[in-house]
Amino acid sequence: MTCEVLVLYFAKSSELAGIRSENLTVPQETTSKELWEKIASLHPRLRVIQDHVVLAIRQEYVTIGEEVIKLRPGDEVAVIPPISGG
Amino acid sequence: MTCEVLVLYFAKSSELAGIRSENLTVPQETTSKELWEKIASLHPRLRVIQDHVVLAIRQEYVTIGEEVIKLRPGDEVAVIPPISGG
Amino acid sequence: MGDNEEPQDFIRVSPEKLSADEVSQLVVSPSCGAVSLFIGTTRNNFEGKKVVSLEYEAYVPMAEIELKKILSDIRQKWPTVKHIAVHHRLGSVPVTEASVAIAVSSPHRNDSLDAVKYCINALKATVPIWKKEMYEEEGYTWKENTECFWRKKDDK
Amino acid sequence: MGDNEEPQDFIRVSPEKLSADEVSQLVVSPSCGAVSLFIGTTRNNFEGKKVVSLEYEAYVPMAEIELKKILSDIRQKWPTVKHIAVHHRLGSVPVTEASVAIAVSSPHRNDSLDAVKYCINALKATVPIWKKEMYEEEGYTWKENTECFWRKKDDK
Repeated sequence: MTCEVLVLYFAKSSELAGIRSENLTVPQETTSKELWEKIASLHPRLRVIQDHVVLAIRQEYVTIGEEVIKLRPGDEVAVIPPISGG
Repeated sequence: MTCEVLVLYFAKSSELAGIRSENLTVPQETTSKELWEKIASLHPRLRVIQDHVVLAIRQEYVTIGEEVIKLRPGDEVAVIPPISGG
Repeated sequence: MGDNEEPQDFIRVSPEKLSADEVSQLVVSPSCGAVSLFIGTTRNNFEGKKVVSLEYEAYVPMAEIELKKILSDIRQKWPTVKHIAVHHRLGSVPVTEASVAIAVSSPHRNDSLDAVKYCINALKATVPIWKKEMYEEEGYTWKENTECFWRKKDDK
Repeated sequence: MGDNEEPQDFIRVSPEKLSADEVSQLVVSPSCGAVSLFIGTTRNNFEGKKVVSLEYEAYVPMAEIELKKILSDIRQKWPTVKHIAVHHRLGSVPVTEASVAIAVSSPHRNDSLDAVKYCINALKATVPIWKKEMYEEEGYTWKENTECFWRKKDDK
């Protein structure tokens, strides 16, 4: 089972991907690592931030690992490079 | 040897003394305790703050005690009740 | 006592210019004797390079959620804190202008002083906002807060 | 770097109204990323009594000297602190208005945050300024800071 989610890119991840957002079809049940691999295979330049990136799923942080994620159509998935607010 | 100094009263000490300033003739060499006794004998209502008052001589704090103070004509002596700035 | 005022949170992440008076006036309260503030401003230099501005962007709805979590943590840690305002500017912020303004009111000063410090530290650690430093010579750098746990440890 | 700016001290003890923007603008510096502020305001209550205003008076020239000593101590303790502004209002200060406004700039935030806290604590302990609390019902009380070492220990 797959679904379409909205992937958002910010700051350095947006520069590397060359876009700010896109719709992607992904498995409804996956791990954050598999999700990252899918995104990075589409935008190989994102590999340079591989060791210091996290995702946000429905606006909640998820570190890249084996945690199982359930996705629903229309969910927001954001690629979050190290933050620098303040 | 005596000299005339300007004694300043603030806040509660001014209310108790009933004045804000006055010229007083005092010994040129004295202790802060003797100086306080002189002031308090002139304004007996100041006794109510006796245990929580300090002086300022030439705008420097001096606690009431046996320390010898040298005074010159025109020096400022202030009676300083507990402070409450801020 | 006029103290039935409910504690209020004011959060804004937008391109508007920031003002110390504005955040201060938002939080001032008749039942409080203290307002503590922190203003983050753009510095003109970084490691010998001349900086002309910082360019901010944010994942705005998530930034607001993360800020709400911080404000909720503050209210747990310092229950006497009354109002809290956090304004973060987006877009280009020239040297000496403010990128972030935080104000906290409390009846007594230590609570708001400590809460402001906690707030700016937590903001830097968790709120999805990014800045790039624009240099006079040329080029820029995406900054990474040392408080961000997923940044590479060997980076500056 | 434009960083040849000399550190400056701004001290004012006068009846003028206080403004967070004014002290903030006095200390902001191109070489600093942080401005921390503390604003002390009049509370509407004390131990169940309704307060309408605080009335301040000062031994002005000595207050300025004592404030200079505090600022000099801050510069010893936090050598990176850039500018410091301390404004204290005199006369009647109604509820929610500011009696004291302190602003400190520094390249990085911890120095100015810690310096502001030190400054207000030291001000309360050593600067010859007095306030009486004016009550709605009637009467008033001369206040005594707990930080003042010569106050009677058993007083509030």
